[in-house]
Amino acid sequence: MENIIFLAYQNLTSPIVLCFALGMLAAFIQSDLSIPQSVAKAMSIYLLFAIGFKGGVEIAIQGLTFDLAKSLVLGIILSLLIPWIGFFILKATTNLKSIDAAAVSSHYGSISIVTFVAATQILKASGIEYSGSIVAVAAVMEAPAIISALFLLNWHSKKEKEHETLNKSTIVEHQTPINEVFLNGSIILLLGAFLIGLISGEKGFVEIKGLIVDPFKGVLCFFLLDMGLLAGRHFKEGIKFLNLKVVLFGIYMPILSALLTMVLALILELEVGSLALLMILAASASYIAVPAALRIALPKANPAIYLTMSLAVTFPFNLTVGIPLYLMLAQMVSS
Amino acid sequence: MENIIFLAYQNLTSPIVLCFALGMLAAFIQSDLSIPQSVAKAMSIYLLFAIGFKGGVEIAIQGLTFDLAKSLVLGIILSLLIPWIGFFILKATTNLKSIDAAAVSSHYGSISIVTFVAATQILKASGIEYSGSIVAVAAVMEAPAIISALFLLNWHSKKEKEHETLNKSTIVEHQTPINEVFLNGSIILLLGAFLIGLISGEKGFVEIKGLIVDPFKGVLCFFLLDMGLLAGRHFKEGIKFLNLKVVLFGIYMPILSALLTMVLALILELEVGSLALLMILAASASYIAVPAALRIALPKANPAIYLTMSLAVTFPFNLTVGIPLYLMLAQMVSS
Amino acid sequence: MENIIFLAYQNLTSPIVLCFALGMLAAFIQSDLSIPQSVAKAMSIYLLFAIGFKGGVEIAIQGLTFDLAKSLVLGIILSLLIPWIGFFILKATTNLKSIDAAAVSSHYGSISIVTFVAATQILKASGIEYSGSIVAVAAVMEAPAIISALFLLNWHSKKEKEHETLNKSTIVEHQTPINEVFLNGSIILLLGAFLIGLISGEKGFVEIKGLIVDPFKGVLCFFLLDMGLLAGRHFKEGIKFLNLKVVLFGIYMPILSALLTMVLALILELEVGSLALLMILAASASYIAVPAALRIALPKANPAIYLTMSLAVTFPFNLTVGIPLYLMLAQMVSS
Amino acid sequence: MPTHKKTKIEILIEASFEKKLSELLDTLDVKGYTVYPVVSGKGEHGNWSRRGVINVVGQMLLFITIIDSAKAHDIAQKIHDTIEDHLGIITLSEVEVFRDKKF
Amino acid sequence: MPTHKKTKIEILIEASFEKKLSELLDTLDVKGYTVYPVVSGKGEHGNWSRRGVINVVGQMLLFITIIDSAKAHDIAQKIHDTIEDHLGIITLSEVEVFRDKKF
Amino acid sequence: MPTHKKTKIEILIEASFEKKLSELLDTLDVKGYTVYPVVSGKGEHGNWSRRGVINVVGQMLLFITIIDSAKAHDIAQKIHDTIEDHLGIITLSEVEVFRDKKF
Ligand SMILES: Nc1ncnc2c1ncn2[C@@H]1O[C@H](COP(=O)(O)O)[C@@H](O)[C@H]1O
Ligand SMILES: Nc1ncnc2c1ncn2[C@@H]1O[C@H](COP(=O)(O)O)[C@@H](O)[C@H]1O
Ligand SMILES: Nc1ncnc2c1ncn2[C@@H]1O[C@H](COP(=O)(O)O)[C@@H](O)[C@H]1O
Ligand code: NA
Ligand code: NA
Ligand code: NA
Repeated sequence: MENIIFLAYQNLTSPIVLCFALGMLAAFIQSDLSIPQSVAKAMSIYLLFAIGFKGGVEIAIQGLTFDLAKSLVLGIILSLLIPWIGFFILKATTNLKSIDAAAVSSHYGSISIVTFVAATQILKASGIEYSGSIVAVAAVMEAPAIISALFLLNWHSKKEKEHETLNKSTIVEHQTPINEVFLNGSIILLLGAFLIGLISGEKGFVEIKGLIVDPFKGVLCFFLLDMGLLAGRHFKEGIKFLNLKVVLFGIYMPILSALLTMVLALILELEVGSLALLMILAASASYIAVPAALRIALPKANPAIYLTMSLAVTFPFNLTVGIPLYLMLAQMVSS
Repeated sequence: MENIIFLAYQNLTSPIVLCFALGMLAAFIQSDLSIPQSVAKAMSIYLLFAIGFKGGVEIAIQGLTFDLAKSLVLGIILSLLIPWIGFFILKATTNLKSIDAAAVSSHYGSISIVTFVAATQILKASGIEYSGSIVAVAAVMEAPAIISALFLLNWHSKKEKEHETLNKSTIVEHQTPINEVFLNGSIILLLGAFLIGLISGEKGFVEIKGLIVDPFKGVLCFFLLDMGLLAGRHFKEGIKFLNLKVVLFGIYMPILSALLTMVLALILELEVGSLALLMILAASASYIAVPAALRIALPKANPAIYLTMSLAVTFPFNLTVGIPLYLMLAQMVSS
Repeated sequence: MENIIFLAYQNLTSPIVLCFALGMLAAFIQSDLSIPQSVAKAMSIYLLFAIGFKGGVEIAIQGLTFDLAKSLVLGIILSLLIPWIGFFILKATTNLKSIDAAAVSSHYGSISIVTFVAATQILKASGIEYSGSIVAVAAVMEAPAIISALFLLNWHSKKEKEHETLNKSTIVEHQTPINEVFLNGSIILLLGAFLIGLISGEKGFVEIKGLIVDPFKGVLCFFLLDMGLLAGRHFKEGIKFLNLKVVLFGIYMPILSALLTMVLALILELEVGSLALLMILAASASYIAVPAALRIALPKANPAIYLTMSLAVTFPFNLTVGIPLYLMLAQMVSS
Repeated sequence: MPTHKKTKIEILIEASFEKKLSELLDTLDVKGYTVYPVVSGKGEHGNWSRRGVINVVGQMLLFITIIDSAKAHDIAQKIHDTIEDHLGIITLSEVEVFRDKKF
Repeated sequence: MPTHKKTKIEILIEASFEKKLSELLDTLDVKGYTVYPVVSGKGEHGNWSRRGVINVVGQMLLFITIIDSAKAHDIAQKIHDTIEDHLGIITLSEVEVFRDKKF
Repeated sequence: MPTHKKTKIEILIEASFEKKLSELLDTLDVKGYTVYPVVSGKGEHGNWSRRGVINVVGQMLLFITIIDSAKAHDIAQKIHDTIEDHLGIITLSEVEVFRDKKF
C-alpha cells in the first residue's frame, strides 16, 4: 500500500505528468498556447524511432528471449480479443450504435505508445527490470484490433439483420484500410528503427546515443504538454457526445484489459517487467493509427466519440492512476 | 574600465551575438536564409520552458528568498511606471501621435525574455552569482505595462479633449485584451514551467537535464540567428516610419530604465545578480506579447513603428552594448 | 582488400546508412511516413551550421594550413572542370538534349554536403585524421559549377548554331541567378557559421557543444531517413525520364571525378584526410543549391532528369559504395 | 440534383483578428465558414510575408463563407465596417451549390 | 489570345480522404486538379482546426479542379455522392482560361 | 455602400519563380496581390506534392490579384507569356468589391 502511494506520488510529481497537466489546464482556460503541428509530428517520429531503436539494440545484445516470444503471442491475442469484449460491454451497458461501439472498442485493442513510454520511465524509477525489446510487442498489437473490429461488425450486422437495418454503406470499404494500417508511418518507423537497432547494435547505439537517449525524457515532456493541450481541447468539444456510462467504460475497460492480461500472463509465466508493460499496452487505447484507419473503414462511425474516449478519458486516466496501479498489481502477482 | 572592455569583448565574440549578427547580415544582403516559422516557435517554447523550469527548481532547492520577493514588487512597479515615463518623453521630443507614443512606450515597460536569457549567459561567464528564480520577475513584468499604457492613453485623451479630437475608435476595446494577455501562451508556459520546476524539484531536473540544460545555449544561438533575420528585415521595412529622434529613444530609453531600476534597487538593497538582471528586464522591450495585445487593443496604432523600435533598434542595442553596460553599472554600485 | 570489406561493412551497418535505406524502403512500399518539411529544413540548417562552425573552430585552433589553401584552389578548379567533362560524356553517350546535359553535369561539379558529412563519420570510424576546416572547400565548390555550365551551354549553342536551332529562350536569363547562388541560404549559413567558429574559437565551441556535437550523428540519421524517403519517391517518379545510359552516368561519373581529384591532388601533395574528403566532394552531386538556381537559369531543362540523377542515383551510390571506395583509394595512394 | 446560386464572401484579414472575426460571424446570419492560410502579399501598405514573423502580428488569413445571396451584401457590409482596421480586402462572387438549405 | 469559359469545382474534404478523392478524380474525366491547405472552419457540426490535431482525422483540404463546363455538373454530382461522408462543401463557379484544350 | 465589378486573376506557379513573378507584377499595372500556399496537384506532367521536397523546386504557389476588368485580359496575357515555363494554370473570374479605387 505504501508502495502504491509512493509510486503514485513519484508519478504525479514527475515533469512528464506535470507537463500533461499543464497542457490540459492551458486548454481549459482557453490559452492560445500551442505546439506547432509539424514539431509535434517530429517529436512523435523521434520518440517512435528512439524506443524502436533501443528495443532492437537490446535484442542485439541479449539475444531473442523466450519471454519476448511469449509476450509477442500474448500481445496479438489480446489485440484481437479486447475489441470483442469491449464491444459486448458497450452494447450491453450503453446506447452507442453498433458501429460506434465497434469503433470505440477497436481503439482499446490497439495501443498507445506514449503510455508505454511513460510507463517505462516509472519502471526505471522504481528499479523494476524490463527489456526494451518489449516494444516489439507494442508494434504487433497496433493492427490486429482494427481487423478484429471490422470482422465483428460484419458478423454482428449479419446476425442483427432481421432486427436492425444497417445502412449498406456502414460495412463497405472494409478491405482497403488493412493494407494502409501496415503501411502506416508510425508502424513502419517503429519496426524499421527496431531493425536498425538490431543490425547496428551497441556500436550504433553509442554513435547516436547523444540524440536518442540523453534528451529523450525532455522531449517526452514537451510531447506530453502537447498531448495535454489536445486532450483538453478534445474533452471540451467531445464530452457532449458522451454520457456517463460511456465515460466510465473509458476507465474500467483499461483496468479490465490489464487484469485479463495479468491472468493470461500468469499462465505464460512472464517476468515482472514484461508483465507490467504488457498490462499497460493492453490497458492503453490508440489515438493515432486506429482513428486514421477507421475514418476510412467506418466513415459512419462518429470520430468525436472514439477520439474523445481514447485521448481525453483513457489516456489521462492511465497516465495518472492506471500506470502505478497496473505496476503494483504486476509486482504483487509476481512476488 | 578594463572590465567593461573585457565584458564587451566576451559578449561580442560569443556565438550568441555572432549568430544574431549573421542573421542581420543575411537579411541586409537579401539572402533567402530563413528558419521555418514552426521551428522558431518551437525554439521559443523550449527557451521559455527551460528558463521557467530552472527558475522553479532553484526555488525548490533554495526556498523563496526575501531578495526575490523584493524583486517581484520592484518588477511590477517598473512595468507600470516605465510606460508613463516613455510616453511623456516621446510626446515631448518626437512628433509621434499620442496613440503611437502610448503603444511604443508600453513595449518598454514590458520585457524581452531573450534579452534576459542572453544576459544570464554573460553573468555566468563573468562569475557573478544570480538566482534563476529571477525569471519569476520576468513573468510578472509582461502584462502590467499594457494595462498602464491603455490607462494613460485614456487619461491623456480625456485631458486633451478640448485641443485634440481623438477618433472615438481610438480608445475602444480596451477591455478585451487584458484577459488575453494573461492567457497568452508564453506567459502560461513560463509560469507553468516554473511551477513544474518547483514541484518536481531536483529529481525532475536530473531527469530532463539532457534536454533542458545541455543543448540550451546552442538553441539560443539558432534562435538569435532567427531574431537577427527578423530584426534585419524589420529594420529595412520599418525604418522609413521612424525619424532620428524616435530611433534615439530606442537607445536612451533602455539606459534610463536601467538607471531608474538601479536607484530603486539600491533602496531595496538587492543583491548584485538580481540587480543586474532586473536592470536588464527593465531595459528590454517586448516584441511578442505586447504587439499581439496592442494590435487588438489599439488597432489604430501603427505596428511598423512599435515593432521596429523594439525588435530592430532596442533589442540589438541591448544585446551588444546594453547588457555589458548594465552589468558593469550593477557591479559598480554593488561594490 | 580486407580493409575495404571492413569499411564497407562498417558503412552499411551504420545507423546513418540504415536510416537512408529505411526511408527508401518506406517510399517504395508507399508508406505514408514523412518528416515535416519545416523540420527537415531545420535539420539541414543545423547540419550546415554545425559543420561550418566546427570547421571554423579548427582553423581558430590550428591556424590556416597550407594543405587547406591548396585544397581550396583544387576545389574551385574541379567545380569548374567537372561540368565540361560531364557534358561531353553525356553528349557522346546519351541522347540527352544539350540543355539537359549541361544541367545534369553542373550538378556533378557542385557538391552534396550530406555526402561530405557522412564521409567524415566514416573517416573518424577508420581512424584517418582530417581537418574539419575542409568544409571551407565544400563552400567554395557550390557555385562555380553553375557558372561553368551556363558558360559551356552558351559556347556550345553558338558552335552548334548552323546544325541545331536552339530556342532563343534556352539561353536567356543567364545573368540573374549567379547572384542568387551566392545569396543562397545554405551558402551564407555555411560560410557564416565558419566565420562564427573562427571568431568565437574554442571558448565558443565549449559553450554550444551540447547542441552542435553531442546529438549531431543522431540528427544526421533522421536527416538521412528523410533523404531516403525523398530519393525513393524521386526514383519512382523520375526513372521514366532516364534510360540505362543516363543512369550509368550517375554511377561512373562520381568515380571518374574522384579519380581525377586523386591525380590532381597527388601533384599538390595533399594529406590523406584532405585527399579523401576532396575526392568525395568531387564525386558528390548537388541536389539543393544547383537545382534551385537552374530552375530559373535554364527553365527549359527538365528538373525530373537532373533531380533524379543526383538525388536518386548518385547520392545512394556514393553513400553506400562510393564513400568506402574513395576512402580506400585515398589510403592506397597516400601510403 | 439541381444546383442553387449562392454568394461567396472572401475576407483577407490580419491573423491577430482571427478570433474577433469568428465571433463577429457567429453573431451574423452565417451558417459556416472556412479559414485558409496565406503566405504573403503586397498592397498600398507595402509587402508582408508569413515567413520570418515571430507572432500573429503581420500575418494574414483568408476567411471564406458561402451564404444566401439575398443577405450577402448586407453581411459583407457589416464585416467591412467592423474590421476595417484589420482588413486586407473583401470580395463577393457567385457560386453554385447542391444543398440549398445548408447555406 | 481569346479566353474560354470553364467551370471550377471546389471540394472541401476531410484530409483522411485525400487519397480516395484523388483516386476518384483519376477515374473521372478530369485532366488535373490542385490541392490547397485549410486552417480551420465552422459549420453545422461545430468547429474544427488544423492546429493541435495529432493526425489527419479532423483536418480538411480543398481540392480544386477546372473542367469543361458541359461535364462539370455531372462530375460534381458524382463526387458529391461518393464522398458524402467526408464532405465539407462542394461549389461550382465560372472561370476563364487561355488554353481551351488543357481543361 | 455599392459594390464594383472587378476581375480576379489566379496564377498557379512554381515556387522557384515567386520572386520573378513578384517583380513582373510590380512592373505591370497591378495595385496589390496575395500569395497562397498549395499542397499538391496533378496535371499533364504528372503529380507533384509539397510534402517531401527538399527545396522550392517542385513546389507551387498561388498568386491572386484583383484588378480593373478593363485591364485584366491584357495583364493576364502578359503574365501568361512571360512565365510560361513555370506556369501551372492561369484563370480569370469576376468578383465584386466595395472600394472601387483600391483595385
Ligand atoms: N488588388 C489586390 N489583389 C489581391 N490582394 C490584394 C490586393 N490589394 C491588396 N491585397 C492584399 O491585401 C493586403 C493589404 O493590402 P493594403 O492594405 O493595400 O496594403 C496586401 O498585402 C495583399 O495581401
Ligand atoms: N457556409 C459555409 N461557407 C464556408 N464554409 C463552410 C460553410 N459551411 C460549412 N463550411 C465548411 O465545411 C466544414 C464542415 O461543415 P459542416 O458539415 O456544416 O460542419 C466546416 O467546418 C467549414 O469548414
Ligand atoms: N484542370 C486543372 N484544374 C486544377 N488544377 C490544374 C489543372 N490542370 C493542371 N492543374 C495544376 O497545374 C499543375 C501543372 O499542370 P500540368 O502542367 O498540366 O502538369 C498541376 O500539377 C496542377 O496543380
Ligand atoms: Na490496448
Ligand atoms: Na522593459
Ligand atoms: Na561534385
